[in-house]
Amino acid sequence: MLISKRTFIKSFGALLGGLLLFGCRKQGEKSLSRVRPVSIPDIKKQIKEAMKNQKPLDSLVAIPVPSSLKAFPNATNRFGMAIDLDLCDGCGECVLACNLENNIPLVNEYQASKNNYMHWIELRDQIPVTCFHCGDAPCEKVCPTGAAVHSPDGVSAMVYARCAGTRFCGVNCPIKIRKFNYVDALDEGLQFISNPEVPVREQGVIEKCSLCLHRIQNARLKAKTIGKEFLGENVTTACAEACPKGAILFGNWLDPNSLLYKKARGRGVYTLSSIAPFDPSVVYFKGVR
Amino acid sequence: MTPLINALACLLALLPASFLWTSPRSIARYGISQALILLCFMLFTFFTGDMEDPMMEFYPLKMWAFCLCVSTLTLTKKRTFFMTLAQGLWFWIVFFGSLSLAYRGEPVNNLSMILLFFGMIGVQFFKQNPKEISLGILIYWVGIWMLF
Amino acid sequence: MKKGIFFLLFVFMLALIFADIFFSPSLASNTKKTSIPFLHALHGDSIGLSCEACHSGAYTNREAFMPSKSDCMDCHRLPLTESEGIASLDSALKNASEHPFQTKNRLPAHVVFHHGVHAKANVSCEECHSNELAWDRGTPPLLLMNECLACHQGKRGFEASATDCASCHR
Amino acid sequence: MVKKLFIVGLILLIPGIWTLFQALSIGPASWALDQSLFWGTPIVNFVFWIGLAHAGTFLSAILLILEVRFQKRISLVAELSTIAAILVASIFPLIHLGIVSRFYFLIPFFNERNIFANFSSPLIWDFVAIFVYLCISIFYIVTHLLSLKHASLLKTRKVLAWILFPLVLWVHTIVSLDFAVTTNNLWQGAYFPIYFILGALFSGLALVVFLLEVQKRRVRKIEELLIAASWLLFVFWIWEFFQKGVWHFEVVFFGFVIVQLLWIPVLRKQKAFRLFVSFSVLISMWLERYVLIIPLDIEWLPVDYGWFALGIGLFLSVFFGLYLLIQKHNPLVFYVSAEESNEKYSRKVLWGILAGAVVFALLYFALNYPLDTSVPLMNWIPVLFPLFSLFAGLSFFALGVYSVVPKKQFFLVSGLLVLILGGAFGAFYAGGDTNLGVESKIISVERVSKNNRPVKDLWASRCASCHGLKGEGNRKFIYEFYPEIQDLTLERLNSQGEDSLTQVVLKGRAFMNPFEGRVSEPEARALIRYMYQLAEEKE
Repeated sequence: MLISKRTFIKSFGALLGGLLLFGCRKQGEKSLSRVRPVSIPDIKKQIKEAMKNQKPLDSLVAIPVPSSLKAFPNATNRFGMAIDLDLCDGCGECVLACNLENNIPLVNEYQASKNNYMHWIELRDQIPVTCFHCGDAPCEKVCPTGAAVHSPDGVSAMVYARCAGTRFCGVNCPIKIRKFNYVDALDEGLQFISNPEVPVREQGVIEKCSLCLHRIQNARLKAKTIGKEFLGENVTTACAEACPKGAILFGNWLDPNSLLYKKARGRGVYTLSSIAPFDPSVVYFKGVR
Repeated sequence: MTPLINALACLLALLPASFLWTSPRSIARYGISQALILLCFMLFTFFTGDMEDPMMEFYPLKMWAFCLCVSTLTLTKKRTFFMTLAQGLWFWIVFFGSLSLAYRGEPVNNLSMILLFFGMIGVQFFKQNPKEISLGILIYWVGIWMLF
Repeated sequence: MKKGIFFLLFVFMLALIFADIFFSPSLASNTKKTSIPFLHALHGDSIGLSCEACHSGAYTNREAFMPSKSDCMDCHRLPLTESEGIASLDSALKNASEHPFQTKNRLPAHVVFHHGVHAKANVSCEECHSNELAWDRGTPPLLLMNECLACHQGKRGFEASATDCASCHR
Repeated sequence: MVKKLFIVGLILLIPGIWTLFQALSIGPASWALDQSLFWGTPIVNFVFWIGLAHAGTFLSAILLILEVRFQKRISLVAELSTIAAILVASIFPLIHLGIVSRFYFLIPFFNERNIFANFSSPLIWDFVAIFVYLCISIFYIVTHLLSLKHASLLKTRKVLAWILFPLVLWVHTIVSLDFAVTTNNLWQGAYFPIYFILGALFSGLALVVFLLEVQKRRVRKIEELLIAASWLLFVFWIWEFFQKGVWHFEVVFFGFVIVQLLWIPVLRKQKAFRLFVSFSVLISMWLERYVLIIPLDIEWLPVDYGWFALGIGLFLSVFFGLYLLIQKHNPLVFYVSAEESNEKYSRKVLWGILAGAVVFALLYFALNYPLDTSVPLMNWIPVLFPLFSLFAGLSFFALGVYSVVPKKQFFLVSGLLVLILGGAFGAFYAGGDTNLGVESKIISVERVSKNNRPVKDLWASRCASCHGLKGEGNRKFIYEFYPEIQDLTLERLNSQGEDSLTQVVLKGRAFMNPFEGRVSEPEARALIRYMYQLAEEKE
């Protein structure tokens, strides 16, 4: 035996002791975490803070009006949004509405200091930027577990129960709009559950704009119980509903009766330059074509 | 990259191939000569190719692999083995390079990979090395280089 | 050699079976015990009642709903039979709270299931909830994602339906 | 020296395990990351350590195939370093996961819920390739140790070396693809596979120089290889500059300039200097990965520093722990090699197993590809080759070991392994319990809703159990238990009037219970109108 029993026991004991010591330390920290009730003013405050540190915006480039998806050529729906930049003044009402609709957690002071807000809509140069629901989404391609998937409706969905948190999608998103859930918001008392329809995401998953998927699902189910084909009537997203200027439009790019489809006529359709190759479903309207 | 420059690259790659393994050298010197050859290919690509084209990213590596392939024809010992390895390297560069480019929407040229793969199997059947067969293999490689 | 291979195969099968039993989803019931002795078998087709008579949302709503006390009392205001247990039933009903039947939803928060849509597609309650006798035995339905999926893929005699994640998950 | 380093390893493990504990309990927030930097220092360390794992196989397996003479003297140290480095490397991506317990989602095996891993993602290729690489490296070192006693195992060793040769390059190629397939233009590059392989070999060689110095040995050829690799890598750095305009002086200085000092014979003879060069290379290669993955300046947290303690501590304790264990068993094992043996597999066995492996890989493909045809065919190849290698490697290894080890021992160990494998398969098949999420609601009772429900549905759920779906009365129920039921004729309804009938619904009468609180007033009114409609239909 080259290593004596005594040395072994000594080193092993030191290892165990160190472990226990630091284990206790951690326990102490956990019990100290403050639990405070979150209210709407808190959310408003954090949105204001986030608006102060806006990330820079890529340049806008013109793209054609979105048409049917390459992956689902026979689908009748492709939901999307348009943000009218001629009307939008960057007030941030959409961010608040999104937060309340989707139970988006607040972040703690440390994360806030690093500008790590969880908001699904960000304002960059006063322009709302959210997930563009790319038809050829780079994030979905690299998700190893299949948690990021495209629905035939054109929504780039996240199946949170399937997300293992490899964050490859976040890495591969050209505009880094995907948000990683660094803290357990429920545990730290940072969660305000205002909408029971939307499940609260657990710590360690990537979250992002779902195009108010729950509203789409509910409306579809309602239409189905009546036996009607669902083309996205009577649905709108929370941000579109809340916009005081009516600058955000939700609709179906493939339905000629959809308001979005009609309004796109003659308008200049733009998107961010880094998103342009990926066939976005959410676009900007600016000027006339 | 125009066919003319592609052909020029082919000639450039053939140039060092004949005297790569002639004089006995140390491992370090072999490494340095390989590195310098690769550097030449990179400079050639940089000055003649369109650097915006993603296909240029592994062009000098393909030249290098092609050069190594051709240089194995001058070997006397274990020629088949090194031929397989060199073609394997070429295949490797093309396959994994194309795989990563496919994610950027670049078209994948399957035929060159298939030809290289069959080349790797094919050379197993030419254990002896008469001049005609060497020439045939050389033409096969040049064909892959020029056409695909 | 041959013996050894059979031994390895045997060990493999054994491990497979034990792991399957150990990791299978739990069958534990989520229904709180109530003081009311209730049998589905007595309330079903024999007296011409549909599931909807008590679970008022079963054919139209997202949730099927549990009956409240007043739902029971709609009929049970009168002594309905002369059988022996009726006295204890009456007293249990009298003392019951307004919401005597409480059961925890086994459906996770991130899953959408609409009873009405499935009823509309002519899927009977028994397809998923097994039969009323099983309910009375205390066996709750074992609704797993692969069961949903098998049906949606068209393997259970119904027309194939949506199988993309976003139609049922949020 | 060996013992000292083992103890150093154990001591470093104390802060290392603290780091691990912090990282697992706090999650990814415990190291430097933000909402635009999603991959941080654990991935840097992963790429670094998996690179170090390559030299072992390179110096042992590849040089065995190339029949290089100095291979025999250093092969065991090299193989041991591979095992230890893979173990260290595999820890980092696991910790890095947001939800560590869901790591098994990355295994490309259908689970009970019919979900399958996404084959377009290089992480799946990564998982498979590294797992197979670890397995075959273990087979390889076990055959090495056994071959000292049983020379007949040398043929197994040679076959395993042939399998490892492409596999080891495969692993780092796949790691490079993790970056090359992204939309980040600093990570894009079709030259990445070769670039990463060279980097991995370079750092691995430097590690072996250090490990040999510990044994007070020196292999000059490795120093030459180090110089050769430094030049090749230098050329790649120039190419990267051409491509992206990125140039990292510190990486080039530590990784190229300092290595060139090995040309000077006076310096080269110094042990301290050789160690200095080896560490300089390791630092350079770590920095290379760091500047690639984290291009911006970020503020490090304690856990970022802790990874060093964890990585180095675990490597030293595993490597030297195994070293001491092997040395205790056979003190000369690191200096001797097996006798020569010219035994070869019969063609039948060789081609049989290889054909079996091909069939295994193709079967896997044929069974799984039809279930998700959206993934391009090309993306399957990175997984199929490791699966082929796993089957072939396992078969050759089992065959070789079976022939030399006592039968009882063989079946005991393989029985244990099969038990674990079967357990894992069974667990996947069963699927585990459903994750109910934070809130699992209590199923509610229907209340009066603000929206008026469709009257037909309301009638069916609230009235039909007594009055019948068409107002004809539920005979089975009513005529058996209730004394009478009013016939809903048009004449009778007209005599009551809509208002009073609505009040009957809400307040109840005779045998009818009040529905107030369950049915709203407009709904009740609608029900009455529906009743009229039914009565009209009847007449």
